[in-house]
Amino acid sequence: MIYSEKVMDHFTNPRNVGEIQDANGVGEVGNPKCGDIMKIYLKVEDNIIKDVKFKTFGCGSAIASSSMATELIKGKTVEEAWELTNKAVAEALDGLPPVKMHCSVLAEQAIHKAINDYRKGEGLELWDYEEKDAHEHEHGEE
Amino acid sequence: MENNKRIYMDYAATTYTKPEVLEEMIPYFTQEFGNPSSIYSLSRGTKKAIDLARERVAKVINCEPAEVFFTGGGSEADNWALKGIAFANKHRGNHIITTKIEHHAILHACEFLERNGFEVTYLPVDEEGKISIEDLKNAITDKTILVSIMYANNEIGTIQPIKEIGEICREKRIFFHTDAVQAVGHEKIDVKDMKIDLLSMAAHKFYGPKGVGVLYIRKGIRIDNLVHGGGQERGRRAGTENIAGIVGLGKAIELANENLEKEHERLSKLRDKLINGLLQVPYTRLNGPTGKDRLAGNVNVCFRFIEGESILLLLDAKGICASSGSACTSGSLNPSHVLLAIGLPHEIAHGSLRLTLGDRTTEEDVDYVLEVVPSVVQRLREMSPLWDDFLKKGDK
Amino acid sequence: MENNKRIYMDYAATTYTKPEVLEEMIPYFTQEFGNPSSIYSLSRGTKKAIDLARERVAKVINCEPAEVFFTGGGSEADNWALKGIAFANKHRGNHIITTKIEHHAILHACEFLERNGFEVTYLPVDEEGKISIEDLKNAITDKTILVSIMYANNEIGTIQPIKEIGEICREKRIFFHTDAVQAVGHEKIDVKDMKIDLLSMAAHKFYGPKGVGVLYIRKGIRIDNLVHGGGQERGRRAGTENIAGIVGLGKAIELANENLEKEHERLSKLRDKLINGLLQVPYTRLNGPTGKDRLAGNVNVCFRFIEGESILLLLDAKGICASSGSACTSGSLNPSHVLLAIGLPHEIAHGSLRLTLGDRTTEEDVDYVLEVVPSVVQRLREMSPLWDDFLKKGDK
Ligand SMILES: Cc1ncc(COP(=O)(O)O)c(C=O)c1O
Ligand SMILES: Cc1ncc(COP(=O)(O)O)c(C=O)c1O
Ligand code: FES
Ligand code: FES
Repeated sequence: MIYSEKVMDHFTNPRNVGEIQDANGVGEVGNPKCGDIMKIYLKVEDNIIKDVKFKTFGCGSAIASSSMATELIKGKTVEEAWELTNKAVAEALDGLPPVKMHCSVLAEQAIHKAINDYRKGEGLELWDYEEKDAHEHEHGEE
Repeated sequence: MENNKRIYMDYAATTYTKPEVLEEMIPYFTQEFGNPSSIYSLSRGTKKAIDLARERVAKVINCEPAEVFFTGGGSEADNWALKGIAFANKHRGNHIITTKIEHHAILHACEFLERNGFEVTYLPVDEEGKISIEDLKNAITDKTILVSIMYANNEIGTIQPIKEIGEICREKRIFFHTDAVQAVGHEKIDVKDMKIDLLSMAAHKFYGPKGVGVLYIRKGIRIDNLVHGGGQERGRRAGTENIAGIVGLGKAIELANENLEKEHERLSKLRDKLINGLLQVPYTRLNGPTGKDRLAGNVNVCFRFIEGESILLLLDAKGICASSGSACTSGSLNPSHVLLAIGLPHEIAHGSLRLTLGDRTTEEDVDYVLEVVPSVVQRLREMSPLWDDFLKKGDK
Repeated sequence: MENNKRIYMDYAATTYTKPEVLEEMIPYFTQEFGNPSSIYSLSRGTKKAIDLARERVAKVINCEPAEVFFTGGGSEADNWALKGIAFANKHRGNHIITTKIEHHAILHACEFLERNGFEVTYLPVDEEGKISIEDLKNAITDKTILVSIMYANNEIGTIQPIKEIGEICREKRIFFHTDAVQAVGHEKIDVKDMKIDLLSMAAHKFYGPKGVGVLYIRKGIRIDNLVHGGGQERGRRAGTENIAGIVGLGKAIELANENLEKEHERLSKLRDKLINGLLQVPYTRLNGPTGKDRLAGNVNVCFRFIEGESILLLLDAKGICASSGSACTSGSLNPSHVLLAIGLPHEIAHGSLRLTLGDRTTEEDVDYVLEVVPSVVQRLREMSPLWDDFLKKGDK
């Protein structure tokens, strides 16, 4: 598979890596068994995502997706951040190989989880979201 | 890529074709192109060239030239051995024994046979990747027609006790095939002494061209064709001969054999230096055995808390070509079946790095890799939530 | 060999590789050798090269690049089409229709399938080698899963009504495979328009290298692998890609296509001149059709009272490379199954001569052959007791 230059850029120089000590929303998705875990930290103030950081265990596109997704939601309202789809992440990266699309799904889900974690902390009602299966792995075989 | 350095450490995936090999091939494209099945004198040269290649192969593995059959590669040879023996001997039984760590060319051919009336036992391996002779003996039933066990593993370099296996099979009158794609040209092989009935090889693993291989078939063995058709290869493998490819394979195996012992020693030393250096990185384990039981050019380690593909990408940015698991499976997202078979948990298996050395590998290359890898691992660990957790909570 | 003349008139057996083709292949042996399944940048060039070759093929036969699968040659492609469709669709039926004049790669694959539970109808052909559409329609049953009919015959050059066949099969929802090994690069082919589901080709029949071919498989068709293993060719044909070979095939098909119509016209004229000249020899017949229904480069005649091999040997002594029947069967002593299928009695079929023309064939070559052949025939007839008998008793 060949990654786009954008993917390689976000992979080799990832933005927003790290933790936020006083985060008020944290979401973790994935499973080490599957070779991918993504953890997103949010600092929300006045309904705005003031800061966002990530830690990811995974392949190049998982790391690039985390980096791109955090960039895309930084400074946005919580509602806007909620609307971020995996497709938008992939498009912002100039595309991902088909076998790697699920890496961008992880990013979408991690953000949803982090936002709901924030809403829970604020005593707000949780938003519903459809759990996409991040592991509809396409294989080379068959 | 910094200062355009390029260090190829993926010789087990494929090698370049040696210039001497290519040179011998060239005339067979444009001048000596006569179909060897033809009767006119133009094809005499191509017939002779194929005969010579056959003799060169026979000499290296100690068989008769008439027992050498050229194929379109290693996977074809593996598929032919399995399906050809299975279909031709189904009146004798429908049971096949292989291992859990074979190449996919064997494993997927076995699955095809399972869908078509055959039963397959997949022998487990120990933590170094070796099968147990006891397990093999216990697996044999009176329906067993074929044992297929790889000579050397492509991921972790484990060399199996081929001669012992061969003796057991010969005694029980069961055909013994070995996928020697990783071993030919690198290990001394004697099919007579080791009692091997069928053996696969691929030229592009020993500095020959891609798209050509060999299946050695001991005289008198009943086997169906995989490719039916014209009378080429004594009626056993149809298709106009890939003359240039066959010539290249012959030259390459001869060259590899001339230099085998010296190169084995040189690579083993580099390998061990590389292994020892990599094991200095904390939370790193070696996969596969040490010493003579390991292919001379094979290094395979797991770095905990990080994932293989991201290691490869960062290494590539530093000019280092490596692989994680086998090249053939890197399109898939499952961790290597070989690493799982030696008992690694999924999350550790995901962090594997294979570096395979070859004839252009120098000590400086090894030093450079040892300089680059630790910082790459460090960088990825710093991004990894698993590493965080580990630092905070320690190992459970 | 007198004055070292050498006239190659066996292009249907195999062609030389064009220098432009070889030139494009060379870098992929020694420099651009990275395994295309790998992730590092070294392999990007090889991936691209394979993609380009795939596009070139797709353009020429009017399919999608994703429908092009590279194989180790024409025979492998034929075997894959037949066995792959048969095994994957046996739940739908076990009946296959083909013809009596297919290449052995098809016929022997069919025999293998017959030994493994399938039934095969071999359609007869008329005296020119054509099948009858009525016969085809009548042969179809509700168990028919596959029709395999060659595009153009390798011995007598007959071109079948492919589009008509395709339409019938599509309508009946039966897969249609055509062995186009002799046609690709020489005839205009449009798999969409002709409703072809699978098509085989081999590079060495259109000035590409030997040992590489293509099976076109229409999207959505259920087919088993012939070679199982790694994920190459979207999981359908395992084995490290023969990059140089694939590049050569791509370049060769592009070149052939650029020049197709002109060369077709040029060769047809030379062919007709040669045929007309040969038919001046008494008791000689043309095998196969004339005009557009015959491959532009194919000439096949039978000289009564003499035997093919001896003709070839005497022609070879005069520097002419030709064949009798197909090269692939020349190891066997049976007269060509194709010549028998068009109704020739054995003794006449034995006296066949195939001369196939190609891009280096000139009018002088044709003139030279027309000068040599009659004396060769004469000489052999003078030695032949059949000729004696005939002269004495006349034809019965
Ligand atoms: C019609 C036809 N089919 C199949 C083949 C087999 O091709 P290959 O010899 O490249 O395997 C040939 C040529 O020998 C042929 O002429
Ligand atoms: C052990 C083993 N068997 C079989 C193969 C298949 O060989 P090829 O890719 O040449 O078909 C390989 C290499 O990919 C291998 O390493
Ligand atoms: S994280 Fe699983 S493949 Fe990208
Ligand atoms: S006469 Fe020699 S083959 Fe029959």
